[in-house]
Amino acid sequence: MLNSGRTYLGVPVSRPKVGFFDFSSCEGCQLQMVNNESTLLDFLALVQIVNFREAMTGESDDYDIAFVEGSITRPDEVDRLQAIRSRAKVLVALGSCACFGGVNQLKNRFRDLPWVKETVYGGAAVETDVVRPLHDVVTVDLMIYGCPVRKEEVEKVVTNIAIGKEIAYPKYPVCMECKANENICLFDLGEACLGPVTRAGCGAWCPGSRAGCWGCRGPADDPNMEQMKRLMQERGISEEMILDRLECFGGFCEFSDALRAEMSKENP
Amino acid sequence: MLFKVIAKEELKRLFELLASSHTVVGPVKTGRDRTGLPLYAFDEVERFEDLSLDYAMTKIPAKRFFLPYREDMAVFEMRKDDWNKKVDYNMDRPRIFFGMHPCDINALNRLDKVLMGETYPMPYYIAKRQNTVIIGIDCTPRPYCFCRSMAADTALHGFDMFLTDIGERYFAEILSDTAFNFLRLIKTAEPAGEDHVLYKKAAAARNERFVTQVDTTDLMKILDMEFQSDVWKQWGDKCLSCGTCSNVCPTCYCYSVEATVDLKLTTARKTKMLYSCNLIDFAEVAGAHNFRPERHIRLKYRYYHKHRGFVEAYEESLCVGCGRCGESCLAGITVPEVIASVRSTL
Amino acid sequence: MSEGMVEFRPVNNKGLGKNAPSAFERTFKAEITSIHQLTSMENLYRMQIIDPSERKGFSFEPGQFVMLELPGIGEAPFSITSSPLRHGDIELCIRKAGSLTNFLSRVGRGTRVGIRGPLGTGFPMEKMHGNDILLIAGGLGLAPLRACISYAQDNRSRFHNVDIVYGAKEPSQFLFTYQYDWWRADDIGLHITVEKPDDSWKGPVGMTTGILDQILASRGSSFHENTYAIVCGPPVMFKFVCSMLTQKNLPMQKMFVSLERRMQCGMGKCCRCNVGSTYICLKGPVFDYWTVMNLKEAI
Amino acid sequence: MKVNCNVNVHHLSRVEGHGAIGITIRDGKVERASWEVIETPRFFEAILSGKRWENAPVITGRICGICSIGHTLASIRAVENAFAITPTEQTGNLRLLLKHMETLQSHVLHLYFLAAPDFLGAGSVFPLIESAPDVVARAARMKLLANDVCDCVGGRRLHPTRTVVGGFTMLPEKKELSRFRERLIAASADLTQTAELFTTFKIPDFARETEFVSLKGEGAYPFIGGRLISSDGVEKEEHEYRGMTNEFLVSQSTSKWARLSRESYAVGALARLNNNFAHLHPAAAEVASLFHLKPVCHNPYMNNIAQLVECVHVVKDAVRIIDSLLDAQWEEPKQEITPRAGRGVGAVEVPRGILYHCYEFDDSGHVVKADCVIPTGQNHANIQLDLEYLASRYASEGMTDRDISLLAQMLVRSYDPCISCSVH
Ligand SMILES: Cc1cc2nc3c(=O)[nH]c(=O)nc-3n(C[C@H](O)[C@H](O)[C@H](O)COP(=O)(O)OP(=O)(O)OC[C@H]3O[C@@H](n4cnc5c(N)ncnc54)[C@H](O)[C@@H]3O)c2cc1C
Ligand code: SF4
Ligand code: SF4
Ligand code: SF4
Repeated sequence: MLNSGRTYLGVPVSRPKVGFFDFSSCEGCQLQMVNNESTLLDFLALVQIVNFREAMTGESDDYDIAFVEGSITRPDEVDRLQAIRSRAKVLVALGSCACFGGVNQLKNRFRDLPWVKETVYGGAAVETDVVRPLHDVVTVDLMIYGCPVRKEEVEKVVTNIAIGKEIAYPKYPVCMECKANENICLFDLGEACLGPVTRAGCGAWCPGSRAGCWGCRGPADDPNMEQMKRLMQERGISEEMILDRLECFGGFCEFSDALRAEMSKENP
Repeated sequence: MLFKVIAKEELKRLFELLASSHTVVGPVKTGRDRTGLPLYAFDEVERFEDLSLDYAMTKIPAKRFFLPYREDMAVFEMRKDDWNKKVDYNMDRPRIFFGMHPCDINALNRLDKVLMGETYPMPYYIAKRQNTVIIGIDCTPRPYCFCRSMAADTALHGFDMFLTDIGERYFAEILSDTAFNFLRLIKTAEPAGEDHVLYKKAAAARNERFVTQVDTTDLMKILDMEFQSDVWKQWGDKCLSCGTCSNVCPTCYCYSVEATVDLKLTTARKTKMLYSCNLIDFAEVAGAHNFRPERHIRLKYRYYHKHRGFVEAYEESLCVGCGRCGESCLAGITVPEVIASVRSTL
Repeated sequence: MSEGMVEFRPVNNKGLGKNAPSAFERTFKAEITSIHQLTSMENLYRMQIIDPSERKGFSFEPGQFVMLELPGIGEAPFSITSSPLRHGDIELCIRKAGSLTNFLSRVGRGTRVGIRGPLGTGFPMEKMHGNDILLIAGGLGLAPLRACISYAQDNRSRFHNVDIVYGAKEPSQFLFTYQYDWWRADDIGLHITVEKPDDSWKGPVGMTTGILDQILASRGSSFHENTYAIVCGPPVMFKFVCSMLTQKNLPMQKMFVSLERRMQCGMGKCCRCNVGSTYICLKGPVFDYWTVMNLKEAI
Repeated sequence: MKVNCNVNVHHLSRVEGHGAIGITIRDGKVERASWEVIETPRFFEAILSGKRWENAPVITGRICGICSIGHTLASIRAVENAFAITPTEQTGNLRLLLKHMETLQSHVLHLYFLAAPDFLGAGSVFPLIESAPDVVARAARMKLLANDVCDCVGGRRLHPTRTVVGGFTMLPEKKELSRFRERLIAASADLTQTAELFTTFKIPDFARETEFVSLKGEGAYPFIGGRLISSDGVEKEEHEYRGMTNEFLVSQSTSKWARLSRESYAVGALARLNNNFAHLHPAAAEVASLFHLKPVCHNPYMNNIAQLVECVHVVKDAVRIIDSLLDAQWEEPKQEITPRAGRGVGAVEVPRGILYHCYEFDDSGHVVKADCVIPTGQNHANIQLDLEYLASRYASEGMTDRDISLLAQMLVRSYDPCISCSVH
């Protein structure tokens, strides 16, 4: 990685060349980077952007860090991702699509690709595969969770990479941040929330708006899913609603698949 | 102790006088819960009308005005290969707390023991504690309150003035000259015999409303004996390890520290955030060794710290019986039930 | 000030004692004066408190620790491994284990770090005067014991037998090898063992307990009357060692161990190091074995 | 006469999503002029099938990161129409405010970060940070304002959290709204300077007659719901949107195409402006006149200017909305929802043109069938025809391949296409 000429505590600070790449996604996570109005200049001093199709013309195959957004849904995407992997020293999965498949993976639940294609495109020939997160295809070095990602978190990751500090994520769930922000608990309002099992780091974005968490950041370390289900049921929240949230962004697929199977056993 | 009685409209006047020159914090309504009952929180208040002095219980305790959830402990100015550490206790003006219940006052008193004690008193806390004038107010016990069991139902110190509603007037106990000077700003009267009667009546009526009890007899010993009891596992199965109990607890003070560098690389911060012993990495050390890897062990630790260790050190428990943790716990883990379950395994 | 105005009360910042609020975030700035690689994982950092009067005033006991801070990177506890006679010239032996320690392995001489301390309890060396001492270390546990060894060297005449039993996983993991001859020259018995020998290893193989057994066998039956033991290493190790010593009748109050827990403040506030409700940072890290036995979930 | 030309732009940059341009001219004959969309489809319509109504806005908001607010609002409107819910005036105002700010942030992003580099001869906005810092700072300032309002009203600038079927989960603080009012008023200066900057740009002189489709303004410049209109005189109800779009599949694209009275039609700022010029705020109309922009303008490059005009309009209108919100007493943020069987359409003018969401529900409120028609999808055919025309016209004027390539890219960029969105 390029030396920026700067030092931090005497240790040289690198100015990595970074590229932003996108696969099947809404490109919102990249947009969050452009949404950096107030900090964009400092951000650009830390990294050298060599590839960012959404914002610039010109591309380069020489980069240290690849921020990759989106999930993998077509064979050509596999090839492109592998090429990116082979060039990047660090590959960062940016956002829920890249980390878990995101909302795109909801189509996997049908386990019937021809039907899915037929529904949208009629008989036309359209290529599509089962939706996969990046780590299903290549080695991913870092994940930045969220739908969308929080720019503060991306900035922190980039700062840490530049100065060579390790990156750590909260292991605890969203409730911690929610309480610290003094939000009214959604369950007090009679709503559902996945905050107790979802990895924190978003600052309890949704509960802060009195909207329940949908688990876009995936599970916290060792989530108590059994109790989560139990407490939702005790409060009259339907299994379907729990399932809706668990499966929405793909982070909980292990649990949502099990729940779906359980439910279809109950009412086939 | 000095006593005065204050007509209700005079209290409003006092509030307005104080609010004109100070930051005043007090209970306010923030919304309604699913059953239509109001929800309360402490917040800055500018108008007396916004204050809900007859509040039931705030979800979040008063602690955050003394121990903020997040607070910078130090800011470093990074210069070329050198740095300068600046410590600010993050309190630059006095604050008046208008309407704190006895449990919250007692919680501060208990926190004082650790945070303002002999060894390494904590200046961040002291700065806020010393510069907050506390006007206490009596409460109507809720079904889940068990402060009486924890000897925290009345506050004997740790406030400047305490108000009891005796109908038309407030009965005021005055503990500090600050409060005494406040009262010189408004009309007050010496309590008459009738006021004493009314006060005692109010206190008796309040006492009758305590329904939940926790038996603390020999609790220290029992906890030691039941260290390996299976009931902990049962509670542990329910626990979400979400930290809510600690966050809503007026006496939980554990914290974690995070070091960050800003994007410009010119400022670094050491930030403290209130933590919870129920969180998975509370006792995790480098190399991923976790001294308390299981939920029930962490949950148990919270009880041991509060009801055993603290008692050993300070002769009272680190729980004031406000019932908040049980009320907020989504898994329904309440102190009275946990302690009863531990006792009954005898 | 008008009537009814509340006066601001600044926090008393005078005095530097443990009881002054300002002692809480008091950091000494120190400069790293040398870095010495001990193994692939551990470095020895020598640092000096910059301000001369602060440096002079810095005194500690073997077994005590400091919080080492790198602004923006982190802060963590480390046992002081140098001789207590050296005051504000501090040596820390640090293993790469996480965020702070990895960054530390990249800094160079001249780097300025923050030091808070000394903190915690030390080994009661004076109490041991006139006795034999057994120092038993496993792995990185040698770091705090090195301060005891220095103490014993500096006060050699005050102790009878001084023996070190030191075990490492592999021969390449031994710390401070360059000092062994020097220790021996001061009539300190050094008994080292490895779990996994390599081709070049000629010494004993096995756990520290094996060697300890031999030493104890060579001592008379009244060894427990004039011996103190200092044990430092992974929890499993000191559990075995201490129970072995107990079996040989060494009183639990004469065995000292150093406990490791997560720490953020080192000053009895963050609760992270609590065992039961004992703050390891205040009441420890050095405890006698009896106290440890009475701490729930200590080992 | 340009005899041979070969332009191949595989991944068109500074647009949202993946699209490719190809132009081949051999012996003076345009052999190929094509606009290909190679984005991977994500099958949102299938994904929704069987899902409860509550999921629709959350999921479909993720069709597009740039206009997630627009998608969310269209989705909500479709659900509300299906369940026969009429939003309160307060909800309507807050939604429109949110919509305006999305329009502002998206237009500013497009004008400054995506389009302007072409006119200034730069590959991206990054070099401009050094060469024209005040220009970049101005753009950032306007975008920040728009985003801040979105955070405040919608809970989040991207994938809003507070917007739900029935209203909002939470209301902004009036104090904050009045602070934004000040900032919006102050933004006039930035808008004026933006207009001045754009007057210095040379907008290619190019026109091809086409049809423009948008919502029909009835009393106001339209953004959320209402009748549909085309510049060729077609008018329909919102729920008859299929009659407006007539989607069809083509082989060169994973996005569907659309047509109405002619082979293609256009949607977007220029279409809105062409169809609703009379409803523009006077200050916005004034900026339009600065560029001699008046209906019906057939120069697609002028879509940039139409966006600029709309920026002025939404800023002015946002102040009006805030004023009426500040005057009113806050009501409950959200209405109760009772699902029922039925079909609902939500048409919303998002930055790139008219967007339709249509859902059919069963009586328990589960989606039976979903359909989303994206503005860029509707523009694809028009872009294709423009490119063909461009190739045939400019090929004859002795330009280099590079010039043609740039013009073609600028043409496509003028539509501000949102490709991943169109292949949802
Ligand atoms: C009293 C005491 C003395 C110690 N002496 C030494 C020594 O001489 N040499 C040495 O190499 N190590 C020693 N350690 C362990 C050392 O503190 C950890 O290796 C260090 O904290 C790792 O920090 P990190 O930031 O690199 O790791 P991370 O895992 O990134 O840790 C982050 C934070 O967690 C805390 N933490 C993590 N691990 C530990 C741990 N094991 N103990 C306490 N807190 C921890 C720290 O506050 C640290 O800042 C000692 C620990 C204690 C408690
Ligand atoms: S709203 Fe959700 S995240 Fe917040 S405390 Fe309640 S359950 Fe936890
Ligand atoms: S609250 Fe939940 S859904 Fe919302 S951003 Fe955070 S993790 Fe994602
Ligand atoms: S009842 Fe719960 S919240 Fe209240 S003081 Fe006791 S432990 Fe804390």
